[in-house]
Amino acid sequence: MLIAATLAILVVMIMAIMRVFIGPTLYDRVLAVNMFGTKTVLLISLLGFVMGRPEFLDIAIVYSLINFISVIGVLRYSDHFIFKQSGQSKK
Amino acid sequence: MFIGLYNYWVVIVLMMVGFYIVIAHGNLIKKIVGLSIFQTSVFIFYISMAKVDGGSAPILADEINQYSNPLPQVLILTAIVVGIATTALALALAVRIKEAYGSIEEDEIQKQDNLD
Amino acid sequence: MKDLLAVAMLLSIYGLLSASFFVAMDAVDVAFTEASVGAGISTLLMLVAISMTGRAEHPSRHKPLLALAVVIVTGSLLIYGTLDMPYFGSAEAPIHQHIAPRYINDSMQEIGVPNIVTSVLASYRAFDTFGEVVVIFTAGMGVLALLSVVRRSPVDIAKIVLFNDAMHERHLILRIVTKIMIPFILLFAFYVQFHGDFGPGGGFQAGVIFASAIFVYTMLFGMNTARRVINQSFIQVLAAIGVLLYGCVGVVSLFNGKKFFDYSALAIDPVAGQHLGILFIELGVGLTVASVMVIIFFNFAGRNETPRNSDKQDL
Amino acid sequence: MDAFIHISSSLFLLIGSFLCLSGGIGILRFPDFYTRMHAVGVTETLATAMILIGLILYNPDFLVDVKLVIILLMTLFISPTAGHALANAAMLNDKMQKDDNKQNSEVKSSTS
Amino acid sequence: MIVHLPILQVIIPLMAAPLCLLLTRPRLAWLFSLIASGLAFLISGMLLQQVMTSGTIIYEMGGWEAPWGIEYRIDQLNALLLLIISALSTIVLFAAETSIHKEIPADKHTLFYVLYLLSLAAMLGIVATGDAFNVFVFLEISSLSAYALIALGQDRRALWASYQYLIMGTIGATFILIGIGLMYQMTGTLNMYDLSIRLPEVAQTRTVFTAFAFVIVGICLKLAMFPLHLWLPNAYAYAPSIVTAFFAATATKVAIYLLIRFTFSVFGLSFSFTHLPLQLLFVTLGLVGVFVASTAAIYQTNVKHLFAYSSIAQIGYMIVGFSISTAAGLTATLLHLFNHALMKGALFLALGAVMYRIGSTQLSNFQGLGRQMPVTMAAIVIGGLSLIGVPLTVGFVSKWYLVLAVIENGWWPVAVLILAGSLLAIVYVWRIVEVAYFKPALAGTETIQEAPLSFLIPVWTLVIANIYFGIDTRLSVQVAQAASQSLFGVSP
Repeated sequence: MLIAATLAILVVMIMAIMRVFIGPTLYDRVLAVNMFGTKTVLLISLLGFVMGRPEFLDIAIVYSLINFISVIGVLRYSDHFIFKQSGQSKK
Repeated sequence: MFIGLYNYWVVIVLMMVGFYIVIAHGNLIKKIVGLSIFQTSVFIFYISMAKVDGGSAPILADEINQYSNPLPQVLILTAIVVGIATTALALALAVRIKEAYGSIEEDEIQKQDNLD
Repeated sequence: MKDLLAVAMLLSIYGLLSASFFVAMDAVDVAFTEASVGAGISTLLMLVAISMTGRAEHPSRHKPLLALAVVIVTGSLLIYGTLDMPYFGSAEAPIHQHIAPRYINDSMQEIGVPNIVTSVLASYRAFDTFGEVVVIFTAGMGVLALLSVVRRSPVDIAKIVLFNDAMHERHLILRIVTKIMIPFILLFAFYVQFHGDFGPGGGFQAGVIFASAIFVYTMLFGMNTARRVINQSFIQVLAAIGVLLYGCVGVVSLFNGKKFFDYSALAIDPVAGQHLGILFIELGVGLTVASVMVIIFFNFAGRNETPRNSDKQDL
Repeated sequence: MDAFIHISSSLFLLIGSFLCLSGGIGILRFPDFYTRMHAVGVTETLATAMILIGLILYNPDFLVDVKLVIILLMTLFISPTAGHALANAAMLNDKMQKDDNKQNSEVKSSTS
Repeated sequence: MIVHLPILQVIIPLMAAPLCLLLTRPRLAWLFSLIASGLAFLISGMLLQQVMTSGTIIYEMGGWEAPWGIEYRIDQLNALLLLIISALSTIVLFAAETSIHKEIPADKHTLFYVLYLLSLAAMLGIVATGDAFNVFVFLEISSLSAYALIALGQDRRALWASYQYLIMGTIGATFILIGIGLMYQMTGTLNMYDLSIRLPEVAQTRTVFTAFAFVIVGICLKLAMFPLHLWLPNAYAYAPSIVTAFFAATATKVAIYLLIRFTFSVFGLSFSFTHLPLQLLFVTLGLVGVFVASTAAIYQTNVKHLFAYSSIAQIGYMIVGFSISTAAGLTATLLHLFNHALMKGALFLALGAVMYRIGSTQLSNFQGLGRQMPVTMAAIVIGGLSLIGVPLTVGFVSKWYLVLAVIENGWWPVAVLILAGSLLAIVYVWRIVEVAYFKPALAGTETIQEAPLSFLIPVWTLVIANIYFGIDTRLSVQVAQAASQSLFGVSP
């Protein structure tokens, strides 16, 4: 069952990567990256169980944190673009 | 015959992708991305060397008697830090170049330099 | 891929993927670091840098053929080189026979720490790790030398404040959730710092997590708020102190007549000395890494918020 | 009892995987950003929760369970927040672009 | 404390760097780094003394014996290199305080010293260590500080030069990392001495060959050997003068050291030179490098550029000496290493003085300088003569030994080509002399004064060393011979 779940998550990860490649807008990509990150968290947790050493879930915690931070980062700095662009267009 | 080596070959392909981006692309940021990919692939190469079939993570526990090799992992921990240090410095340089030249394209910078 | 932001995001995915691969390859400590560094910090830095340099790549192309040739030669040389390599995962390979067995079998008696990676990192090869700390310190100093902004006029600061306020009103929920999260992130950083002897983690990872909490805070509440909380020159002092703390552990053993980084000089019982030594140097690593990361990020972000037209003066 | 826990754990994992997959198909097949957002946002939290609960049931070790609960809580906090922020930013961006377009067209019409 | 000298050598400048940051006052930081560098110099002198009398010193970090821990292994070769680096650094640092006042914004002075010390410590660390991976780590410290130092230059082209150097340097370092990984894969060890024992068993494998190729290419990138030299001229030309003087005198020497160490000690002479066409390759590249770089030097309009190209040419000579792969050839290379550090240190430091007074090193601005700054220009002329290889200067000594070694090996054409290369050197040095002494001063430059004493003292220290070691060659030749013999002793 664990392995089946792992495989399912891998498939979803591939789908997410495809969306990152296709785009078309920045936000689609951010969404896909975010989803990818969440799935990685699940994958790591599952992998720990599949390999028989589930003590290492700390890594999964870090992943979810990093995921959150990078989404905020993208938003923060893409906001910057919007701000600059609109500022320029007004000039 | 060489089936036991496929892992390394995949890593080598990744490395070369990164390497190609570094030397062929003209955009400074993209060069840095390529460098990062190149380095990360080398890390993967090292870590693949450390793996032992049937081994487990090198953190001692009861009931486990085969561990993967800890030494390459230590080396790569150091190398990752080196990598991020290089990336940070390279990005800082790219930002300064943008401010000084108004562009981060290799050929445009080259052009401006030749004019001076 | 002409949009550099997308490239940065893909790089982040590459970081996550390689980190997952590291987990599958039993390298949990490395996965930890790669996740926080490759997917976290370097993506963030890249985003900040891209926000300053512009996100579109020019389509101009020049002579990819030469590059392709170089790459193919290098790649085929490498593949040629792998042909005589021991097979992937085989336990008979020389690397598993020569040095590593001693680490695996004896480190428990000699160092007394279950995480072999930590004991190799912090004791057997402590000098490499010292070098690593110095590398990150050097990078911090380099970024400082390149990007530090001298002083702004009050008008500029007013502009920045205005801009930040406009930004933050939009993300009310984000701000509140982050406010709740930050103490937990900091707590988790401490857990990673002191749990490094038993599981994956250690000073470096803890430093990065600690710094990333500050990053989130800075991103959501703006540089000026963050500057009020964290004094920049104080951070520089902290970075220096971290390196010195690490070095001093070695110097203490020098004064006790032992070799540099011989922790058994630190206590009467050698294993206790090792424990103490590892504790101190991990603290040094954590301190330096956290403060250098904050230095780097602050200088990038601070540069970012400077209005363009005033940039030329301090070059 | 053991059998029951085992079966329920498997069931949770199964549902979780199914939700994951549907989310994945959603992000790939839906036509525009907001519908994709919807697909991911709806499935993601639940799927994660299901899989993690499945793992908790599967595993008897207390410390590991605690960590899993932490991950679960974090996901429950983070996913919706990130989704909200993302949607918010995307909407603002759209609005701004429309404004810009409007302005541009006004400028054009006034000049022409 | 005498036992701990090898580690103190590296650790004093390394620990001084963060302390420098804490000092914040630039003047204090300067004094402090001068003291640290001076101490390193003293220690290296003592080390050389110790090594010459009692042989190789081994120092194990953390008390862990060699293949498990990291060891420092000081033999004659390392000791010589340590001495060169720390001596040059101390002398150059003496002039730093004055020079950077003009060339670097005031708020970055402390940072400059911090980075300088880091770079010094890292170079010493690379040379002292006996562990292949430790080499990589310290190489990166030295490179990172070098990138930052170069980017501190005033000209915006310094940024671009630094960026190019960064890309090339990182590729080089990553290549070295791959090479070390492959070696480690085949032998299971990272210690250089241990490697040299275990490598011959697997020497015939394709993997070791690849490892060798990657390490050598990586080092050559760092070394700026002829086809891979493109980053060097700009990096040297636009960096602050002090940085140029320091790097020109030391950085390439460290790379040459690594090349020698890896080919002779780690892989062993028989592997490096009998299985592979390395000799032919290196002689050709070295000679082509000499000619291309010297010719390029003739056409430069910026004196810093000119001497940077001349550095590449001099590297060519060292490569030729190295590729002869006899004890005599290696002696010549080591002598030239030492002598070139003296010449280039003096030349670039004198250029720093010119920069301090005029604010530019364009050749056209040199008009009339022979009368306005006679002492500085005299130093440049003597340094130039040394580059050419005129008797009574150090340049003559090392060329002499090089030609002897080449002839001993029966390579007559190579000897002729080396002498022809010197003729090119005459041309480019003459260009400077011509402009400085035989052209009238530019209008409005009458106020230019002689450089301040803080420049003249270090410059003339180096110039006098140039002449002294050109006349009394006993000391330098003895050390170089001992070093090259120790290498041939290790790997028969």
